[in-house]
Amino acid sequence: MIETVDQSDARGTSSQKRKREVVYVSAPLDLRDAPETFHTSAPPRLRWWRRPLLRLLYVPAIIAGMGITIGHLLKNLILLRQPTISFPEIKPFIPKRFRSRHRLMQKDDGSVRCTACMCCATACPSGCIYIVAHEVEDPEVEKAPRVFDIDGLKCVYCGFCVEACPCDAIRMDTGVYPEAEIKRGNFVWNMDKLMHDIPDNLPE
Amino acid sequence: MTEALVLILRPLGALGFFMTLIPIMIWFERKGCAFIQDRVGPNRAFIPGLGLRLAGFVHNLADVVKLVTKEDFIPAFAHRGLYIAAPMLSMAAALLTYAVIPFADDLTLGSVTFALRAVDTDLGILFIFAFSSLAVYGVVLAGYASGSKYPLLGGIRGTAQMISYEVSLGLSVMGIVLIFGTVDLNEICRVQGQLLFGVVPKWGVFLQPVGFMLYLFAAFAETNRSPFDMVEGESEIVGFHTEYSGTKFALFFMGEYVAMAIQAAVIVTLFFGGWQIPWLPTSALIENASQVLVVLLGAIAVGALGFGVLLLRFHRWNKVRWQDERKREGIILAILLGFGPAITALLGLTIVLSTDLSGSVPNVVASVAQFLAFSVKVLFFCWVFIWVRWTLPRFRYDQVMFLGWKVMLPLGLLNLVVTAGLRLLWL
Amino acid sequence: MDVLDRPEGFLMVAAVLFVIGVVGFILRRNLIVLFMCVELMLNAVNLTLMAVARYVGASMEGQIMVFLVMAVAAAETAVGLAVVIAIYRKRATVDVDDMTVMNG
Amino acid sequence: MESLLFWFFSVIAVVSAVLMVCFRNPLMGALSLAISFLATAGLFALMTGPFVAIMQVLVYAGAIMVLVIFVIMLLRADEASLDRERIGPFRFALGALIGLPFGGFLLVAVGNFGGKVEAATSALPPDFGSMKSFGRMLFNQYMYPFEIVSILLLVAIIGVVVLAKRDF
Repeated sequence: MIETVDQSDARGTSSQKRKREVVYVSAPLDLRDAPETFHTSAPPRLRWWRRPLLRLLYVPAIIAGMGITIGHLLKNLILLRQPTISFPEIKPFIPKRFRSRHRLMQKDDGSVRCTACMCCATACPSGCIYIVAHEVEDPEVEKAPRVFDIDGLKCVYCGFCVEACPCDAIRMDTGVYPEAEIKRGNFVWNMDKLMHDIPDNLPE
Repeated sequence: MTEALVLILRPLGALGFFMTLIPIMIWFERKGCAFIQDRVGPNRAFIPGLGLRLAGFVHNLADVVKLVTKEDFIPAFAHRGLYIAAPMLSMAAALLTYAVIPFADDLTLGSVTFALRAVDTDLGILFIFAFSSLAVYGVVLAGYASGSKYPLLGGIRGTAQMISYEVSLGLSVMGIVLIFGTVDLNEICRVQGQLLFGVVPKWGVFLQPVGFMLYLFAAFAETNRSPFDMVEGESEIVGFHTEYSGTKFALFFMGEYVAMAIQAAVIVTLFFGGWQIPWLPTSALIENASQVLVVLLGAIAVGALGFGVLLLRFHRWNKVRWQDERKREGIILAILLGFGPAITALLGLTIVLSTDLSGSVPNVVASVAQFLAFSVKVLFFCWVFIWVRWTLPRFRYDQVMFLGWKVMLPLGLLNLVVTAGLRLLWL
Repeated sequence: MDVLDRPEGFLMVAAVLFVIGVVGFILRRNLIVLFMCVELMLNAVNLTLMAVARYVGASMEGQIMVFLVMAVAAAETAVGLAVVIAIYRKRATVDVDDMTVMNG
Repeated sequence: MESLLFWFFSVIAVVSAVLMVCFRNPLMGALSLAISFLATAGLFALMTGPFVAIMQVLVYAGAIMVLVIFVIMLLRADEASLDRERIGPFRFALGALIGLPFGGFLLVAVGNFGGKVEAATSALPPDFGSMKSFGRMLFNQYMYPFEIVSILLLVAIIGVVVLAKRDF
């Protein structure tokens, strides 16, 4: 475990190779066997006369770095090549399959297409969908949601609810992503908001 | 009467110059660092009603409102009196030093000649050193009075740094003093109007390159700017003003910026000819006043035109619609600050070309030209302070001390000895 | 008569400062405060030197003496404070009453 | 106007010197001493010694007092000795016993000064106290004292380094 190493000078090529005896201990298994003082494998320090003077002063490196920064500044100031966009005024491009805020689909008569089967709430990994069902008169379906809340702060936008829905009642294609609110309660979207507070011209 | 007016106006003018530099530098800092980092920077704060944003300049106002209306909090264990006095001391020490910096050559109006600086004294650099050395009190007292051990350590650290670099600061200037044979800043500026080998202006930076580098680094350390901003180092090391908030913190902040502006002015005065326009001494400026005025107005016209075009390009690039108030503001600003001044300058140009200047007007023109040259240089060095901050990483504390005592002090001594030897050989 | 035409005003201020320094030196026990009292006395002497040279001899030798005294005071402070730090390291106190090693 | 300045500076100098003795907290004492030094710098300037005044600010207020405060903060000695240091009646009596006669003697001596010595007021050369004449005098007539002081400073530097490095 204890080995004695001849450590030559850091530059190796110098004619005077000073031999120092350094005791290296990689991992003392038994501390009783370890010597009282031991060196960890720190890199050998260059003596000050061996260090390049210019590097000691840092000046060329500083000037090079300042060139880089002023280059960025001039590029941005004159050529206007900033990747940043002014967000609220300019919206970023949102791809078609981006999973954005949910919407609930409607039937032709305007009532909600959801049948309160609870598939989405079951599939939801974060438990953000809260449904209360009630019976409806419609002969086609047994029941419909009376309350359909999604907590936007819990939602992880995984899209499992969309996959799970058997009747294509919930979709995540609005292109809306939640903006800032001043109350947490405002992030709980109710059925009305999910059905009607959506952009126009979305696919049916 | 005139004397009294001059006596009041000179300090006020100088004070106004350096106080105006504060918001400009803060704006430089914000917008400059944003552009260096490929960001847009602040552009949200606006004046309600007017909708003016001024490309982030209004953020200064917003900051002032925020800092002034904040709770004036004093920690429970703080030493009340010192806690309140420390930021004032910091600001006062920074503000005392502007007094001896000349803005232009002596101006002759009729039969009266007066120096264009706040206090007409020949103490020069010594005055600046004496009062900037008092700035340490602000740091040390803030650290002590906060009644908390981390600011105390920060204060000790900052004090040690400032004391250490004051030595290098003084040493690096001694070479300049040796060469020019005076400590009066106005005299130093005047000597720098001569030519070296008939080609290069006799600026301090050409005569004392090593001294200039040392002074620059020491000035960074002295004003606690990056890369020597251990005193602040908000992210990894606790500084002396951790316990400060509100107006008191604002005073520290402004004190730092004033100190920076004054250091920039001192660098310009010592090493870059001060108010000297290269190759144009004051007498030549006065003799050719009308040409100077033409060139000045032309430069203003071209600069304003470029500025206006830049503003318009910015707003086109921003892709904002006409209904957006920012678009309107951009166009209004481009007209007000860009095309308007350009046209006015061109009109003035035609007037100047058709008339002869007489009386003391040429002297005033020369002074204005020199003042503009001085301002441009000072603004550039203010920018250098910011530029370096957003380029270099912060030094570790032991590296700061190493650099101060083991690199800069010996280099400064060597520079002094070599300068003295060369001076002996030449004379 | 104007105060500034005669040296007495300055000399009295110097005397008062010197006495304050002496009294403080006797009264206080904190080593650092003792140092400051010595500095105060040096300062009073500086004032005297300046005043007498300026008003009696009309010479600048007083100013030169003051300059040299300042340099000496700086050296004295540096050494003195180093001694204070050394004592504090050794004994963890700067109270002169605790320094009784020489009592035997 | 200028004699008003004289009173202003001397009152500040004396009062802050008294405060320096009276403050139990050495840091406050050091601060008031710094103020006293600044006021003394004003007095120097009134005696047509602008260079000395500036050096007073630079050396005393800017370097020496900062060093003292630095050491005070480094040692945190204020808290250690604050509760112990009380000026007892015996010490107070001793101070008064020495201070009062001494001060009285000095003041009487200074008061008699005017009767004994003629003040040369009017004949000051125009460049009295200016940097140029000061430097010329210092580096011609007083070259050797200057050099000796520089050697003293060197000795002080070495001594301080030795004192600080050595472990007692």
